[in-house]
Amino acid sequence: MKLVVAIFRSERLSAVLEELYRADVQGLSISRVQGHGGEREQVETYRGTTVKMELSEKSRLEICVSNHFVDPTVKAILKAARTGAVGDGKIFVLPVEKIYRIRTGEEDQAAVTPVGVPSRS
Amino acid sequence: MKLVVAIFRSERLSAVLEELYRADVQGLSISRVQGHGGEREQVETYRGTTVKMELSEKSRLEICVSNHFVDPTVKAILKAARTGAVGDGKIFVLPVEKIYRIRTGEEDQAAVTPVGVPSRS
Amino acid sequence: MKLVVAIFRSERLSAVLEELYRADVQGLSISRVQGHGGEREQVETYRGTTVKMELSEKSRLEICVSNHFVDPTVKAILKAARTGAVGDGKIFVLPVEKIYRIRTGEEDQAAVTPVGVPSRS
Amino acid sequence: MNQADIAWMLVSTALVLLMTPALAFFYGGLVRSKNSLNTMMMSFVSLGVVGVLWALLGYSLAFAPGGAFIGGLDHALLRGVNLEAKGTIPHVLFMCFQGTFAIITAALISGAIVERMRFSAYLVFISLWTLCVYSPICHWVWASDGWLFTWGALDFAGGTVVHVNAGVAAFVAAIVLGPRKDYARQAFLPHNVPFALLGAGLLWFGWFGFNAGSALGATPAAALAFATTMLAPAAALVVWTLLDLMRNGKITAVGAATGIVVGLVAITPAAGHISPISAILLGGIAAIPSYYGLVFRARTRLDDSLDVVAAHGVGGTVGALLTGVFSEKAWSGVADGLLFGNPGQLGIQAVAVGATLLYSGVVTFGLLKLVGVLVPLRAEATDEGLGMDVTQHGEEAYMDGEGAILVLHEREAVVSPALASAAAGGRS
Amino acid sequence: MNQADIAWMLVSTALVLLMTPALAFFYGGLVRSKNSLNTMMMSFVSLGVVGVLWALLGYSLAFAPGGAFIGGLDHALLRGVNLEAKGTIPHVLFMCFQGTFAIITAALISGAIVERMRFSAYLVFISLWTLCVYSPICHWVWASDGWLFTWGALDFAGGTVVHVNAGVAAFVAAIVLGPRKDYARQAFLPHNVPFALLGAGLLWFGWFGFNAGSALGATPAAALAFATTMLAPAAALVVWTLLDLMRNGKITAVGAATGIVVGLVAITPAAGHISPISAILLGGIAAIPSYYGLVFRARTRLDDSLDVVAAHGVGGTVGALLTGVFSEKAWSGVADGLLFGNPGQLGIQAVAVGATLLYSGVVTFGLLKLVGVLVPLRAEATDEGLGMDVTQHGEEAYMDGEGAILVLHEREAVVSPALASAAAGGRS
Amino acid sequence: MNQADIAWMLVSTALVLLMTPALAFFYGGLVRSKNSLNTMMMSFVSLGVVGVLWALLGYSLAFAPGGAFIGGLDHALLRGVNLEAKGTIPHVLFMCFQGTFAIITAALISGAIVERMRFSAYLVFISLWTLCVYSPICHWVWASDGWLFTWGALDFAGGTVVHVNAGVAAFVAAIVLGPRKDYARQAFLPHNVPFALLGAGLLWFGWFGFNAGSALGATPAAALAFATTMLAPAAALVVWTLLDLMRNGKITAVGAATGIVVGLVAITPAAGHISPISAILLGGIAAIPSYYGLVFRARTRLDDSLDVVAAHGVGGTVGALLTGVFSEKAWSGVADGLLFGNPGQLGIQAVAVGATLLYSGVVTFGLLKLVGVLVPLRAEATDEGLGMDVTQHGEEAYMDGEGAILVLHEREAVVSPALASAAAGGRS
Ligand SMILES: Nc1ncnc2c1ncn2[C@@H]1O[C@H](COP(=O)(O)OP(=O)(O)O)[C@@H](O)[C@H]1O
Ligand SMILES: Nc1ncnc2c1ncn2[C@@H]1O[C@H](COP(=O)(O)OP(=O)(O)O)[C@@H](O)[C@H]1O
Ligand SMILES: Nc1ncnc2c1ncn2[C@@H]1O[C@H](COP(=O)(O)OP(=O)(O)O)[C@@H](O)[C@H]1O
Repeated sequence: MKLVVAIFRSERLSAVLEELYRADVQGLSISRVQGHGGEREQVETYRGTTVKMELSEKSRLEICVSNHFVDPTVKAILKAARTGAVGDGKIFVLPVEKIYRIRTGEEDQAAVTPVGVPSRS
Repeated sequence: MKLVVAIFRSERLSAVLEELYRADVQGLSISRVQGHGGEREQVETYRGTTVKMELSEKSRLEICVSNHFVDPTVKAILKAARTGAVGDGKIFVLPVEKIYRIRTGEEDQAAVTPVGVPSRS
Repeated sequence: MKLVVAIFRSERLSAVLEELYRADVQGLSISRVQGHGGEREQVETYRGTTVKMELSEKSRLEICVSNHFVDPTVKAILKAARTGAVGDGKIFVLPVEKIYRIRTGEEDQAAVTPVGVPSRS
Repeated sequence: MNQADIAWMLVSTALVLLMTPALAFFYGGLVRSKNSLNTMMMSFVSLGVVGVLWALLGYSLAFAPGGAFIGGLDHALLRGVNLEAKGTIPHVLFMCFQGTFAIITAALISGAIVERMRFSAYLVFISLWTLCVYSPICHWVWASDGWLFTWGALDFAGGTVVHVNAGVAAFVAAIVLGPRKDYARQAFLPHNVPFALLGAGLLWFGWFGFNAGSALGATPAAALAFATTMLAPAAALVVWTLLDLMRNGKITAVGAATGIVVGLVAITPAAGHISPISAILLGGIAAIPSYYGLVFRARTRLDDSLDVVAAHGVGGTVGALLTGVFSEKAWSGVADGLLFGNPGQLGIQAVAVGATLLYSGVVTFGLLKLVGVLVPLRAEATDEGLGMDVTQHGEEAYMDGEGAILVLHEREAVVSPALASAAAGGRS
Repeated sequence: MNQADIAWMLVSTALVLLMTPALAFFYGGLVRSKNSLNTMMMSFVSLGVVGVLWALLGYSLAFAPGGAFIGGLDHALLRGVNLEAKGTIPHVLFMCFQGTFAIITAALISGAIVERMRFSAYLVFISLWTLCVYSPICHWVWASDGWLFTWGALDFAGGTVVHVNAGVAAFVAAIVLGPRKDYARQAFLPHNVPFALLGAGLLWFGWFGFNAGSALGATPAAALAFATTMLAPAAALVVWTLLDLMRNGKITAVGAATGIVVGLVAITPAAGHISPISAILLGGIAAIPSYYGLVFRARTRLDDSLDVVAAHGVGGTVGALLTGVFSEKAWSGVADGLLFGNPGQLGIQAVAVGATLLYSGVVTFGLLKLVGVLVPLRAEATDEGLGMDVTQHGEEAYMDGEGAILVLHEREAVVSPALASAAAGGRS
Repeated sequence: MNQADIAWMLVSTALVLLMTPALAFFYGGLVRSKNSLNTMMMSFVSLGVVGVLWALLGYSLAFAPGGAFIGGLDHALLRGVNLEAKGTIPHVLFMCFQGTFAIITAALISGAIVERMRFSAYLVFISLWTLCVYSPICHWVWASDGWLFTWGALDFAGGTVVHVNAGVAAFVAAIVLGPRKDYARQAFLPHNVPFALLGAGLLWFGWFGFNAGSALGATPAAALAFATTMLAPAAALVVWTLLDLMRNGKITAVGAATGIVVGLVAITPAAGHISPISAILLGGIAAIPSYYGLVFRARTRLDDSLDVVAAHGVGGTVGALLTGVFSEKAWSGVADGLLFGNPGQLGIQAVAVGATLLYSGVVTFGLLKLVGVLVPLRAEATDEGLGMDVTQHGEEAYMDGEGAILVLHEREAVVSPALASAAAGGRS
């Protein structure tokens, strides 16, 4: 099992979620981060103090999937999150040793299979 | 060493913290995420636009522990976070290669042992 | 490749970013977490209810780097984030299996090398 | 008619009307973010529901000629409420001024039952309460044939009518509704203290209309009421901060906001009856029982969530009694109090408070039980957990970023196709 | 001159001025956080730009003696606007009172084009619009030689001049600007509903100056306008919540805020012309077309972002027409409406609305096209994506924590050395 | 007595009182979120502390008959402050009106020392400052036996008494306290710009009471002061946005809020003395030195955190001097200025400013040193780092979600057992 972590533009979030849904990815968690990369920087001015905002708002997705689901997941994100301009973000795939579903205590594969949907994995 | 990541209902946060305390887990970090899973969805209406909120607020815990501490930690969370209804969340256990305590530069085991508490690991 | 996760005092964030820049680390993502550790706790009072805030605001950095970059990155953080008082935080290094740059689809090493900068790795 | 009086009463009425949105912020800032809209809406709907009901019926029950206990129906549907003089101002303006009092009194009660009461039940409740509790008590105290009025009870701007009345109704409502589901197991902290401060600031501002407007004209009496309304809360604020400092070593902002409101509540019945220097004393003294009332309440099982009882019930009672102590005919031309040789006044004040406690307590209890028969009073526990904003109103107070949101058009093609199919249940 | 009238008009003018910041919050709360300052600034700058232009020229065009269609230049640069009486108050105060109306009318339009219009284009547009559209229509209706005034059109406080006018300008502006880039593909949710409620509360408060101040004195007519301004929105709020309840099963806070504003808009032309009980009816009735107008609009391609058309255009039109229905000479001393035996009044009202629609629509269109020649009307799509606050104003509304921020001093050594070199491009 | 004057002065006093909560938001929005309550509280406590002290002693020192430099004790403890006429209004109302000025002046100073001053030290400081600095200067300028008054210095509503005075005190306080610990190494950005806009909007609203109320009646003079108070900030806002546009290419919201305040400050001394068209000029001109003052200050080591010096000190000085330039007897009936043939007036104005600078500067310095002996003036550096809200007040402004919170009942069983033992130190 793997944990796919994706950091990308917040404005692409809806698109990414749609695409993931098409790829049958059901469970995920989203948070907001501030990213620093090669993006266009914003200059802001407050009462005579000019500041350079080196950080830009990004969305961060965390999706735990079974191995053979990694590829479709990554592809879906790559497809939907891309705009082609600097600052599109990154995807990391991390190894996971164990997964639990809190509701049932189920482990691993079973823990990430949607409820009531015949497991395809 | 492992990193235990748990995503669960925010309303169970106090309970989980208590239970972790009982299990002698001292260090942890919390953030708020928005989750998408099989949960009940909320319909909201703003001036003629009806929207479906597919995301629900969850808490995300990150706890770095030495190997033999993984089990008690996971058990504590499973116990305290469960409500039995869909949307209870997930726990992931990831491998960790190295831990540092910033204050002292201590590494690994030493880095996650509470200060002034005789290490039991 | 590794994912360096660092949790430290928010007030050291600027210093850490500077130090990382000096160490040539370009890409990173920041989020805010609430940490629980051995820190000084705050007592707050609201209309006759006294509460103990066991959580303190921390910053969390996530930096994906190629292997030989792990050390400089960790060193930079250790140096800039330290104050010496309890609550300075932790750094975790996690293994990463795959990295993608969303903009180009580049993978791994190439994905974390800054644009237009001759890769030194 | 007197144009200067009209000018001042126009302003006063607008000021008192503003107090209800102000209360929405005072209360709304003190609850958790997931219940903030619900809390604010409890004040805002009062502007509509009570405002309309007051015009249609409530005003008549309170001020039309009737018996000692309730007014008649002569002014129902605003009959006879025209541009002719009532005192020195047009009758319709007097009706509006009084209406703003009815609106805020109903809204005050909500502080005791926020974060759990079903919104529809609340609506029915405040409608009935205005007609069955507020109008009669208002008649007792302020109509020329009301029994407390003829008896000589002093209530310049509504210490009993508004504050004791709302305080006891809040007490009863908190008991009937029961505590929030995690009460005493979890701390409920204010989600936006600046909003509470904003509310307190605007309340003070509006209260000048409430108290100085109760002189019903731009007279020296109004100036006196104005001065006491400025000084008493200032003194209450000072005493409150000192009590905070003694007890916790820290002066809190929630405390400051509360202290101001308590001072305002306490001066309300006394505003035009006492000297400015007495107002400083009254404000300072009144802070103490409310302060400790609030500390004590927090340790009980009584989940009077925003401490309406301690602030308005206790504050109003103390104010009403101290009116009987500090009243000075030399200033008001009306009556002396205990300190100025007329101990009997204190007794009358006590009776007025007692009668209000009794009547409001009993009838509020009955009304809540009645409403409970029609609609469950409480939201379901899971809804309470999710938050009243989403479950009762289908809204959230704050949103950041551009969430993953699906636009649903009823019975129409949905804009976002993939998630739409999910929505339609066609999951695979 | 009459001092009581002066007192009331001083207050009224201050109240109407407050409505523009209030509008900033009403609008600002309803947009996304990344555009909240931009939206608020669209109201705030009107205080400056329109305020100054009104004094220099607009007032003269509206109120100096002229023809049937526009005033003259006698009062340009405030010539002759002095402390002498205009009616019963100093002329300069009358000018200020009218100025606050010009300010808010321009700001109202912004609701249709927020989240995408370039700020500089907006500034030029409202400057021209005030002089070319607002001043003439104001002259028609309120100057003693204006054609609608002489013809007997009733508009107590600006139903056509302010609301129909702003509504149709908003309609045209929304069409010319085109929808936001993700319109209908993404839901745009309010980032801070409490701000919208605060705005609605302050708007109501200020509207007492708007309507009751339009009596131009502390008279019984002002008291009547006050009462109707209190009752109509209360009724609109009640009806709106019932419609919400019927349609979604939930009473929304955004709906409540909107309902209040619609009630206020609708009563504006009628305020001093109808009886209080008619005001309750008018407010209740007027809620309905605006409610459904808003629901309908959300399904069209018309991105009138904050529904200025449904609230002000529809609400103002309905109010202006109902003024012709409910007007009662017995109350106002002016004219009867349809229900009181004078059906002709309704016709006059319809003509006034129609003329405003036509003139404002056409000239607004022309002005926008003209401005578009000088400055592009819309921000670039990427700027729209990043948010107007950062791209148009170089600011963010909210910041938490101590971000990683670099202080830049122009052409000077930079404080934070490492990041500075990055800033200077010296990346390796 | 004149009832219309009473009506207007009741309103004015309420308006000026509202300015202090407004200031709390203007300032509170500009600081970092961790210090927002502390900043707001610095204004709010002034309502209590200065309000009470003014009644007890300050009013007497300022307005009781005395010498040229300070008043007597005849009105201490409000002796003789009754319902009899002072001018055309009750004496007690005059006392209240003046009290609201004392309150806000003290609060203004806080802008220079927020985010680091110990709260208890601040409380002691503003108490002493009100009595030792504000009351005497107020006496000089506004008491009929004050030396600047008899000498003919013009200060309609407090340009020197309030703004120059607070500005110089702020300057001294910023120097004595020293800069915040990360000053110039880190940018301190406003945490909530909408709050700053709300504050600016409410300040403008309240300022109509401040300036037009200073006519002490509902007179044409009040109308004039009203008009100038509407036009000068409008002009200042326009000029400020143009300066912003020229310098950064962007019109900022913080700038707009600041521009409004600067315009208000500058018109304060001149309000009833100059013509409306001069007010537009004065407002526009006054924006410039404050704008550049603020830009310049940001590059110095002077951590006048919220730029009280540039806004109030510079703005007040420029306004006081320009009063000597634009004054027009034809409008005010009082005195002409430089432009109208009386250059001497400018000299008198300069002396008034100079005397205020000197006295306020020296005494403020002495008082701060004195307070510093009793209580350390600054919070500890770690407390400053953690935030003043938590460390000085034991509160946080904003909370989301239901954190992991432990309810502690003093000396009682604790609700949440596990964490409780941790709290008690029994960690293993
Ligand atoms: N090495 C990294 N570790 C963590 N996050 C990163 C890393 N590199 C980039 N990011 C995140 O991705 C975002 C875009 O990265 P950037 O390098 O500017 O884009 P691109 O991949 O298009 O060159 C950044 O804002 C940051 O949030
Ligand atoms: N595969 C996943 N990766 C990351 N987070 C997940 C995943 N699946 C579920 N979650 C998180 O857990 C929450 C509950 O998941 P859900 O599948 O609805 O519950 P249950 O486990 O009870 O079936 C989601 O809101 C989401 O935050
Ligand atoms: N085991 C852990 N897993 C995750 N986060 C931790 C862990 N231990 C500490 N932290 C984070 O580090 C912060 C400081 O930790 P603490 O143990 O108090 O400091 P120190 O390392 O100086 O002893 C905590 O607030 C928390 O955010």
